[in-house]
Amino acid sequence: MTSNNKILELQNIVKHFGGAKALDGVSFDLYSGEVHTICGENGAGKSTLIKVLSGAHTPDSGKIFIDGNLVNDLTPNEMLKAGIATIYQENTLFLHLSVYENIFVGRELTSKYGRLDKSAMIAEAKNIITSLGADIDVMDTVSTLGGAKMKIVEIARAVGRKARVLVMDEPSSSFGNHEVDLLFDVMHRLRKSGAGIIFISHHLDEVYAISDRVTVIRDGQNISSNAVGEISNKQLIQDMVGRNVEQVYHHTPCVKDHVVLELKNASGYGFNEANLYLKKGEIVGIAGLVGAGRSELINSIFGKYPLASGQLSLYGKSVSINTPETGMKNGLCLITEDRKIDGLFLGQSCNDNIYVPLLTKQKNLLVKSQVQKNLSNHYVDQLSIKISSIEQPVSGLSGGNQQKIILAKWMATNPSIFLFDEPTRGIDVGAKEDVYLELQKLIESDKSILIVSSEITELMGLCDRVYVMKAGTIVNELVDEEITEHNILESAL
Amino acid sequence: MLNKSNDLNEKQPSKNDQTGVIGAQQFRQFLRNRNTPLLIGLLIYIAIIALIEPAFLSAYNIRNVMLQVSVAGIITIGMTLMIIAGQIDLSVGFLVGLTACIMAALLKAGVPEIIVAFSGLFICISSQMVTGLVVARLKLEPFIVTLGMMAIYRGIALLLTRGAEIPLDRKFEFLGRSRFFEIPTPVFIFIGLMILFAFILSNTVFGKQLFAVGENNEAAYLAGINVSKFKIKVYALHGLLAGIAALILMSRIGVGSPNMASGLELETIAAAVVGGAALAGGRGSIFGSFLGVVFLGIISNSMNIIGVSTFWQYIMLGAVVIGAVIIGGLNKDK
Amino acid sequence: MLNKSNDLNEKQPSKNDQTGVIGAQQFRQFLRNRNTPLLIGLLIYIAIIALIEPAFLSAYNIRNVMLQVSVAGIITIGMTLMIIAGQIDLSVGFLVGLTACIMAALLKAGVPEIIVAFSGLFICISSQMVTGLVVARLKLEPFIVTLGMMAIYRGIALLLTRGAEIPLDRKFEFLGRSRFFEIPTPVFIFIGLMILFAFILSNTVFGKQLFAVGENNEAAYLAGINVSKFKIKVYALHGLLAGIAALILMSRIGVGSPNMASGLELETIAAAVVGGAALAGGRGSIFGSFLGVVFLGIISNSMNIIGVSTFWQYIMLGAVVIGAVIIGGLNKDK
Amino acid sequence: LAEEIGYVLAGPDIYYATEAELFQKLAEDAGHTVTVANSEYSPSKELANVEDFIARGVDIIVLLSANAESGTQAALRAKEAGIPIFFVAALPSPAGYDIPTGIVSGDWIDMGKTVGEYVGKNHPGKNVALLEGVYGQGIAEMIRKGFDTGIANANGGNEVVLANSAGWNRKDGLAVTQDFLASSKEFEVIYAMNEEMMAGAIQALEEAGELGNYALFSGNGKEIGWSWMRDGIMEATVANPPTLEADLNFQMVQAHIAGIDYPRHVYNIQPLLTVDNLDGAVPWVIDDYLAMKASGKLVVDLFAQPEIKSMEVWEASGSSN
Ligand SMILES: Nc1ncnc2c1ncn2[C@@H]1O[C@H](COP(=O)(O)OP(=O)(O)OP(=O)(O)O)[C@@H](O)[C@H]1O
Ligand SMILES: Nc1ncnc2c1ncn2[C@@H]1O[C@H](COP(=O)(O)OP(=O)(O)OP(=O)(O)O)[C@@H](O)[C@H]1O
Ligand SMILES: [Mg+2]
Ligand SMILES: [Mg+2]
Repeated sequence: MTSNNKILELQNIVKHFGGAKALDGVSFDLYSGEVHTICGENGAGKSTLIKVLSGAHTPDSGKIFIDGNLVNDLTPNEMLKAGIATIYQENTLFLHLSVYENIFVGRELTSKYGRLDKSAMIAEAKNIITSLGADIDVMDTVSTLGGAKMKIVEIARAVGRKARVLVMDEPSSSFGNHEVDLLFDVMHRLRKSGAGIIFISHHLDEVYAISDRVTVIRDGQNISSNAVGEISNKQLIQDMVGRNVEQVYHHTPCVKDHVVLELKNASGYGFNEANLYLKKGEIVGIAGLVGAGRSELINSIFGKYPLASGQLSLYGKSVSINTPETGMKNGLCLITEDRKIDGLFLGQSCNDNIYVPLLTKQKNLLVKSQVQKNLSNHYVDQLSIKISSIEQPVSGLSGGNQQKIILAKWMATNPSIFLFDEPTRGIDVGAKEDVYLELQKLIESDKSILIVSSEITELMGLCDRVYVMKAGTIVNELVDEEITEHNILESAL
Repeated sequence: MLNKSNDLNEKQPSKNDQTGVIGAQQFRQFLRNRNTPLLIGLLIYIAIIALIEPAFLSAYNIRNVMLQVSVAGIITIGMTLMIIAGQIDLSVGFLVGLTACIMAALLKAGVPEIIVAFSGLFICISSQMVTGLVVARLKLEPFIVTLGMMAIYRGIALLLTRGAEIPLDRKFEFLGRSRFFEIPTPVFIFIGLMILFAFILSNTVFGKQLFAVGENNEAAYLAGINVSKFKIKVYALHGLLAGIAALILMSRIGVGSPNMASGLELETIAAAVVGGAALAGGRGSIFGSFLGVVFLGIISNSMNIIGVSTFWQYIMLGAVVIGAVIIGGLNKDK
Repeated sequence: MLNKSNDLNEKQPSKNDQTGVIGAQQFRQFLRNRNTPLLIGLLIYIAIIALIEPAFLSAYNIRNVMLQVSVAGIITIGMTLMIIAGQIDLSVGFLVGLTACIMAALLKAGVPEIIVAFSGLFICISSQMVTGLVVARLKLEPFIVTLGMMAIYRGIALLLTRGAEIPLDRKFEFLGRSRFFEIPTPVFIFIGLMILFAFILSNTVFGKQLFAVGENNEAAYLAGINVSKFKIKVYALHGLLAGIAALILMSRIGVGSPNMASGLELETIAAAVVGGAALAGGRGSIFGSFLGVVFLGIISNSMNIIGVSTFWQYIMLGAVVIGAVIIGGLNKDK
Repeated sequence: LAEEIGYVLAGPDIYYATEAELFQKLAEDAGHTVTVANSEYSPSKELANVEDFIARGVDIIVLLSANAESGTQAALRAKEAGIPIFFVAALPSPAGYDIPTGIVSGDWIDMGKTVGEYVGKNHPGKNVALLEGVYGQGIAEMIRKGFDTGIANANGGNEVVLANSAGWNRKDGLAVTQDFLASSKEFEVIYAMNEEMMAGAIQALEEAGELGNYALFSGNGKEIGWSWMRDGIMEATVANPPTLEADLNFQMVQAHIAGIDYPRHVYNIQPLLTVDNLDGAVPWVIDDYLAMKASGKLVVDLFAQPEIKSMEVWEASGSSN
């Protein structure tokens, strides 16, 4: 489908943040009708590159051509006008505004005398949402939607601009298979109509399924650029992380016989009559479609929301956990779905971020800074977090590295039960391997893990058992060999 | 009129926007509206005061209260825009004072009224634009920048007047003292501006973008809105409204004095917040602010009318402000 | 002392934390420090005033300035804690006034000094805890709640005193008027509290949690911090500091009067922000606030010393506040 | 003849509070009702308070204005509404001198002149530091004008080397005096326009170990000033008791209600007080004042006061140095 019509070209883009170089002369181009994917490990500079393209960041040097013409005024406004629409990695929605208002922000439709034409906007918004195959009321306020639906609204907003270039920075990281399929449909349609698409994803199967070309960048430099058929999975990973990753999933079962966590007939906000258990040394997955209530379930176990009814027991003793504080006291930890909203202290240093949960656990009123630093450095090494110094504010880290800071912060509290909500969201393959190795070490030291993931291969590769949720209820339980994509999807749909 | 602009400004999700049927549905919407508890509270308050002292509802006093409220009311419109845009302005009280002093000095020097009036508007608009420029371009906190501006305006006004008042000698009486159909001109202007801005907020691109910019600067910028230019525009509008308020206030009191509007900044912020505006930006309504400014504005009048020591008015004021935001907060959760 | 607490409170990235060598590295760190431009600005200002009028740097005047600054300084410590926690307090000025009025009334009624002092602290702590409770539990904006509280304190104080002052008749002089080694007691208390809180902020669990809560409420809650209890604790500490300030101020002036500390709320907020605190929460330092409060505090004194009209002090104040935040903002971007 | 009276007070201040309290007491004893509203020094609030009383339909308004010009505008509204309005402890703007129904005011020019002449005579050649009141009311300006005239009349060669507003209050009196002491200007006389500011000044001197090295003068003659004079700390003050002023004001209102002719404008009684004539000083404390009156030691008669026919024009003087 790729034409010979080059719509976009970036030449030698350089971008620094303070002293750190994020882009070191990256070049990139895009033809009409093409899906061109950018791959690279966390912090490679993918998001920075597309932010330069969208006008969000001003490059230090380098040139951008559209249809062969040099672009001088690099602002979001100009780039949008030039037909480049971007879906950013992090949410850029207006939570208090309705879906249709979000879709039309910055390009509101008016009728006579500059008066807003609400009915036209509502009608068109409905069309776009329907064409995306989504079930969202355009009058709803965005804050009432879950993470995946928000992403769909962002996609709708970009698609609605009828842009010639659509840039998508990890649009699928909060999606399940169903949503990914819908997304691909849309991408195919746009491609057919002649638009060019820049796609970023850490899911290599997605990359192979949709791309025409793959460009790999590492440490802010071009590494390779190939048609998708000409590069093997292994080579792609090698290009990205600079080493061989033989086996991503490392799972040797270590299940012991005691049940450490059990939920009986538990109902709460977003789920009902849930029964589940978790054994010492076990990794149990929770699968389901977006909006199935998985997040609510594990948030409630940790104490973020109270249980409406039912019973939670730890080590055979019934407990009542109504706040995260008591959750932690009972040896639990929760890694939440949205790191920006409720995971990180963006303005604070990595060092301070990692230490926060430990503050509530320590008896001593004083904090020894050397102890704190040693601890941070330990986890930075162990999880290969890419930072210039532990005193760097986390706001300047790439998405994947931010996620690792969160992992570090909870590992440091040494809980016995880990509750993970999409723990590897946005993490690159190489780093995923690090994380999975850590999980293995955790179960080997008798920790137990409950993991919510929309990535079925991840659940297949990691879990001893998987519960499948559908519309707030646990509908199936799969063990060992039963954990297959087919079985999971069959119960979830 | 009330119910109309009420609907116009509603930012809550409401799925029935298209329906035109008046009846049960409208009534249910009315009950769900954030401004409803405030409106009910205000009516109860008025009823109680009127029971104690019927003169409170005399035509004279209603006119009197509306007149007293109109200056704060006009500034509250501007403050509501500012707050929705995520801004705040502590300088407006002394800016109004300074502008009035300058206008009074010009009048004294024999400059024609019409030129004086336009100079006043010009001063307010341009000062606010400078503040807006500093805040928007340098990404500074408006709270602290406008606090600094407040001190500067105050200093200039004091230096200019040497602490005294400058009398107008009966010039410039039209704006503050004339009436149409028994209704004082300032009240006309106040209500007219309220309706105009209620319309602007819900029916124009400017209005929509105001909420977007206030809620999420960064996202608005990425959506192609020139955020700093937009903010400067909001400051300019706020300045224009402050200028109109300065003209009316000066005309009403008959003097230009540095302190003549001090305290108005906090009163108008309180009125907007009582009316449902969120200081974090992205939320607020003109009708809510109207209720807020009327509620706060009648407190002092009602205390005087029922003959209670004025010191009670502070306690009443504090109670109304806190009560309103508590009730607003409870309502929000539902 | 200055340089020490400077390091203690530094929240900027710095790669060379481990090294203990004093020299070039330390100097480079000092240049990168957010407080450095402010410190340099302050020194330049002092130098200019001293050139115009050498008496500005006389031992008498330095003691004099420190004494004048100490009440605002103590409140600024509390305000800095509040701002770091993402809070703000507009009520503190009138709370101090009200507390002083109540204490003066108790003294007049013959209650022993020590009991009066403890009642004063109790009033401040408990009032602030009530405000904190309302703000934290009902998730309301502190700006507006404390604005309401300000009106209430003001009203109560005015009702209590009927608008006049209550003299202490030379009771309670120790705190405000005594000296040790030629240094007035309030200055000792002020500096002591600054050092204490600089230490608390950077070396204790409370200090670390303060920054976490201020930066991201929700994440702090999920990290096991009981956020509303924590906030109430911050309000209580702020109340305690306000109580100490009230004791000193009352003792110094020798009367309890409703307005005796009005305006202090804005002055202390300005001082903290000039010193690098961010109203959005999560940022601030005690040393920065110290520089801020001293800078703002010497403006009026320096104007009086060089014999410039007091009206100029407002302009100077505004210029310093805006200048400081502009320079702070430029520095941030690098 | 019970009347409803609206009393508009300039702001929270001990002087004003005393005025209102005694007036209210006298009026209520006479069967009237009095509602006191406080303007907090704000011109718009003052106007609103007057308007509210008009709306309420009171029979008489007493205005203690902090703002000469805007107070006059407010008075005009009352007059237009046909409600008699009396000024107390304040003057209208010179141009609006005819608007109020009646006026009792301090003779501020004379207060300043009295002190100025005393200083010129007893401390010739000495430099003076002034703690002035709030600028803009006209009061501080007139006292200053009188003081300048006084030292000129006495021809002692005195000069005012430092002058600043200390806002009528003790806190600013303290800070401004501290700053004066730190400045390199030489002075040996301090004149604070009221006792509150003087209290601050005395404290500053005490702390600097300088008490006794300066000749001190204040205004208004509050009791605390009497004790300073007895202790030899202060030399003199000019009495301007709010009690007496309120009494004159009340008598004027009573005369108006009764339809009797009365002098439209009188001054408060303002003798120079020194340690030698403290026996006859008029108390501020209301009970003491009433007791003194009851004992016959004090006779206050509106009709014995000379009627004033015109007022001085004053110039704003805030930045005089
Ligand atoms: N605002 C910023 N301030 C400072 N440094 C930044 C900022 N944004 C990005 N960086 C740095 O630039 C580099 C590239 O980051 P970028 O976000 O582009 O990575 P990425 O390839 O998108 O990674 P990920 O897959 O984790 O999203 C990283 O080292 C990051 O720390
Ligand atoms: N703040 C909210 N207000 C109203 N409804 C919500 C809110 N958050 C989530 N929901 C709804 O609760 C249900 C469960 O959503 P949730 O996102 O937890 O599911 P999930 O299985 O974790 O899927 P996801 O992968 O999207 O996280 C959905 O129907 C969602 O729309
Ligand atoms: Mg990225
Ligand atoms: Mg989820």
